[in-house]
Amino acid sequence: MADLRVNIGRLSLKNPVMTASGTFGYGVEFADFIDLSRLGGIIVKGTTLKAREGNPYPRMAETPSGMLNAVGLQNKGVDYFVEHIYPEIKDIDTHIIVNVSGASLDDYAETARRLSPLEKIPAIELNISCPNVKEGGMAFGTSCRSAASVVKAVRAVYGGTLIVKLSPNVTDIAEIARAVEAEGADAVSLINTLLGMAVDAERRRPVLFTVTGGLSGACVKPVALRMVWQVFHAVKIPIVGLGGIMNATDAVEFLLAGARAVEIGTANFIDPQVSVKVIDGIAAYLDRQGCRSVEEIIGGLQV
Amino acid sequence: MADLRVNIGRLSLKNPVMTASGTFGYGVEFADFIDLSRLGGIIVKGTTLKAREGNPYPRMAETPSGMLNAVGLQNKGVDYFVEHIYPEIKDIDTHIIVNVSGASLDDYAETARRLSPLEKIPAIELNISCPNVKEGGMAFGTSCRSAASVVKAVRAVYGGTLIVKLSPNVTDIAEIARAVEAEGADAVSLINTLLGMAVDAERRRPVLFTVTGGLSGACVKPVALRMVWQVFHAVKIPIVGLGGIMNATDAVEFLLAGARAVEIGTANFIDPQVSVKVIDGIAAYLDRQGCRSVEEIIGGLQV
Amino acid sequence: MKKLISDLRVTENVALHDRYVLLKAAPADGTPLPEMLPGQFAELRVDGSPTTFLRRPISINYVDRAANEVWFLIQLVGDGTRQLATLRQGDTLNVVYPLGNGFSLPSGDERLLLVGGGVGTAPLLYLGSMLHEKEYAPHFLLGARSAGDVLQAEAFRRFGTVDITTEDGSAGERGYVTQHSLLQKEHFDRIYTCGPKPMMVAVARYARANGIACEVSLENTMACGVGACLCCVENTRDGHVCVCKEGPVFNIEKLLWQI
Amino acid sequence: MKKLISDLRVTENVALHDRYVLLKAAPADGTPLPEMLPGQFAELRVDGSPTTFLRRPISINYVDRAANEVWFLIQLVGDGTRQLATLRQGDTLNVVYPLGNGFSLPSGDERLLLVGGGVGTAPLLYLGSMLHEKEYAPHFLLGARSAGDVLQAEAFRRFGTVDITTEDGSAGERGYVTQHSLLQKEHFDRIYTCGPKPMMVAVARYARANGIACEVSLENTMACGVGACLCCVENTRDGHVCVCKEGPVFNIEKLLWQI
Repeated sequence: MADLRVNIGRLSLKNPVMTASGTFGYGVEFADFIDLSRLGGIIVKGTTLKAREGNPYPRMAETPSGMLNAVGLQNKGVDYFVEHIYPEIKDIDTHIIVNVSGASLDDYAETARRLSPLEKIPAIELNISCPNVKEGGMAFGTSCRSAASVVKAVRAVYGGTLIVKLSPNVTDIAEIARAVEAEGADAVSLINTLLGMAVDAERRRPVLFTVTGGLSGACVKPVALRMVWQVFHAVKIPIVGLGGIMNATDAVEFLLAGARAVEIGTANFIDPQVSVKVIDGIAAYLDRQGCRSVEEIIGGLQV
Repeated sequence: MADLRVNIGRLSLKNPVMTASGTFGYGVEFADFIDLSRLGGIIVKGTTLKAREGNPYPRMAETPSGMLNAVGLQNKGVDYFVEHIYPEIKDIDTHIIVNVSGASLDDYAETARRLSPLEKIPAIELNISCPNVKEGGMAFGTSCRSAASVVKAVRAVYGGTLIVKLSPNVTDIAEIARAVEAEGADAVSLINTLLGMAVDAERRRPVLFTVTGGLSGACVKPVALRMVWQVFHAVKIPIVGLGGIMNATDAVEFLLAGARAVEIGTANFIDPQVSVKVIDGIAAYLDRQGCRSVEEIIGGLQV
Repeated sequence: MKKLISDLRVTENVALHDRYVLLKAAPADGTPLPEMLPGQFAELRVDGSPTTFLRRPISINYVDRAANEVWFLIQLVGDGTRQLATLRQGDTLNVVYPLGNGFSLPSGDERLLLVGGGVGTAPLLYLGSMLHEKEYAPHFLLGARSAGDVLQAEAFRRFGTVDITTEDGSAGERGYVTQHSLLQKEHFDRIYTCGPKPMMVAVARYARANGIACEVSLENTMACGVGACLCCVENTRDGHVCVCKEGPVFNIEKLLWQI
Repeated sequence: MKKLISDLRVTENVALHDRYVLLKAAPADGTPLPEMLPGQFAELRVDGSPTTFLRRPISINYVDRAANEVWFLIQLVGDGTRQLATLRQGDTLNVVYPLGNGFSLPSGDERLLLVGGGVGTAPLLYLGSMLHEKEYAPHFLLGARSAGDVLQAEAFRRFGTVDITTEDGSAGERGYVTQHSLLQKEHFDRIYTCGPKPMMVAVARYARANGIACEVSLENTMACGVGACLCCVENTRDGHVCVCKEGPVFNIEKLLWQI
């Protein structure tokens, strides 16, 4: 069987399949369905310096081949995570990565600083692209200058592997990727959700309390693949690809387009076992294609 | 029955439903399926100053709830249109609007100038957002300055109703809309296709010859609705909404979000009669809601 | 309680009037059904509906241990539920279950009132059967728009006394459940309710006014069903909590309803 | 020729081996089928496949005027065609048809060779029946990977002589159609061909080398089917033209193939 190991900076994953922040809780929610230790990594829920109640209900709308969400970074804050959640998950035999959001540079930096001592958290994913809160970071993620400033502030206090999650709601995602690479990001992950909206025609109202929300699911895959391809030709740091991956074939498409690892997000809602099926499916694909290692197909698109 | 008439600048439509450029040919291709005179308007194929062969095959890929296309503005040029196509379609009893693309400001202006004498072409749709050709206009549509410059150049030589079709592949579509409004655009239409990509995993190749293409269909509706909503709060000129409209309910959602008219695009491929079904469905909706005129619901979203 | 994802085989599809179907299903591999508590629900995968992307949360209507069957009572509201309604005997139904928390069972000698509205009566059948098993004599009060919307009345009668109200008076007393004469005549120690929110609010108000313990089962648009996506929140004394994980059953004292 | 969009009712679904189905369908409202030319195709709407968005272009395999039935021979390649293969008698099949241009029929006394490969033999059955009706004696040369892929051989024999080649020799002569001994022994005045592109190129090369008139029926990924979207282009002496509208049948002299 092919070698599935990949490295994201100094972080070596047993396979390229991780679960995406906000779609897999803290992992334990899925422990009844799969062996969590099979995963390449688990990226836990968006965490902020202070606790957040998130947005009022309704927070979700189903769309063609996808869904909109407007959760708004509900979480109990980094200190609660460190004291109460970390002890519960630290012994899961895979990499636990924390997704970090903030309303200011100091928020980001201080949250990252408080996570850095945690031995079993080898990396954080910097969310500069949450579309669902005014101060949710998307503002940071839509200009090179602000994106660079967040990475610079966090890099100064955080020594672990720093993955920066990019927003697709931009004119040129490649230039944002170059900007965060220049400030010392170890990797970029993309795409976060596309900003969308749903309307209830009969009631003449928005479906979501916040009117707009983040679009995810199979429908966004073509946009995500394109952006991974663009960023692959713009930066040297590893790319973690996500956006509408529903099965192993989708995951392979991202690897071929240049992603070194992938995140499974919305698909977890439809099949709580999809992540391990994707791992097995990638292995089967590599064997079928006569590849000895997943490395052989990363960025291997023939054009 | 409710009054369906709407005005786009000085152009008055018998109803708010038009067919989108590149999805309805020159109208005649659909004459066997519907009574073309029932349409609010027909926006014909992208036309350029000189003939274009377009991109090599393959030009199309099916995606979840949508499709990618990379036609690349294949057309016989504006002079051929004026001499050979216009005479064939000028007597269709609805507004014929020509979608205009170009590689330079002069291209746009000269093409518009040659269309302006045509009595039965009361408006043009300026395509500054085609993602499928290097000089296809998307470059023009992704910065305020260049978008404004195209509109200024065309406005100087074109006296008819000028609709500017905006690209969704931008960080802030509202600022682009404001820029073209400032240069005298009579209306904006949005969204053009989202730039996407499809990969053939087994063959390890892109599906499209051009690698990337324009994403359309039901999958893009949430993004399109959001952008219409944003632009509605940014400009005073009318908005023509499009992007994933598959039925009358979808069309009503765009009207509620602020569109004064809509374009039916990719849906024509699946149901060649969908455009008239949308007209009938909007009328039925208005009656059901007790509205005397479609005007009552335009921008009528209750938030 | 361990959650499962498993393929069930539809054993029967019973059309109830024109807007509801009762799906009966058993594990395809013949294994015994897992333990399930009244009030818990399942996430049903919808196959073959191009406009449906997510699973549909459906409460557990009844568990027939003898037949190893679980029942789902489904109201046809959108494309997803309409697609589920097309399932026929022998078709596969993939479910994730059991999810959420059930109703808390009474202790000692309590008089129990189960109030359901519309399709919200679904979880009360399973609850009633459980209470009946424990030798309680539950009193069911079923509200509906009209006679055609009163569901499974016969099944309820097997487990206790049934009273009915309809808005148009076509069955039982005319009016809303909270207007039923029963509430004047009899006293109850505990109320379980599920149905449209306005109905549950009225029931909760009655319960609080009369110092009666009351649990409500909430419905909400859900994605994951396991507390991961945080989409289906209800605002409570503990802040926003997931209806799918902390609920769907809540004691009214936990909620922030104006009652 | 006027195009229609109409609901057909499936009258029969015949499984041909494991990778093909033959769908027979008639207008649901009983109206007579429209005029259709051999080589034309239909766009079939695919219902109930979440991963399928567009219609599927399927060539007209045969028209049974007596039964008012049109036949579609479908190879199961993806989710769309697999979904079509699940249609059963009585199911609705929505089609847009007839689309494109047919083969040009011979004039006078011509010896006709119809060469098909795999599922590409489909339009040749209808063409053969038409030629047979006009009292020609068409010669069919059917190529396939192996015996299991030789489709409708019996039906072809009703309209003319049938020769077969298979790559593995499990039926007829071993090899490719262009290697069949028939081509050494007999002379033809006109060739019609449909199948995998490499096969059609070889046939076209043979035709040109021997000065034989030849038409090929191209297959291409299509969206609209009526020449509106410009997705299914073939590069020709007239530049890019839509296979759906200017084709699918082309005279080889129109094409830019290296033959």
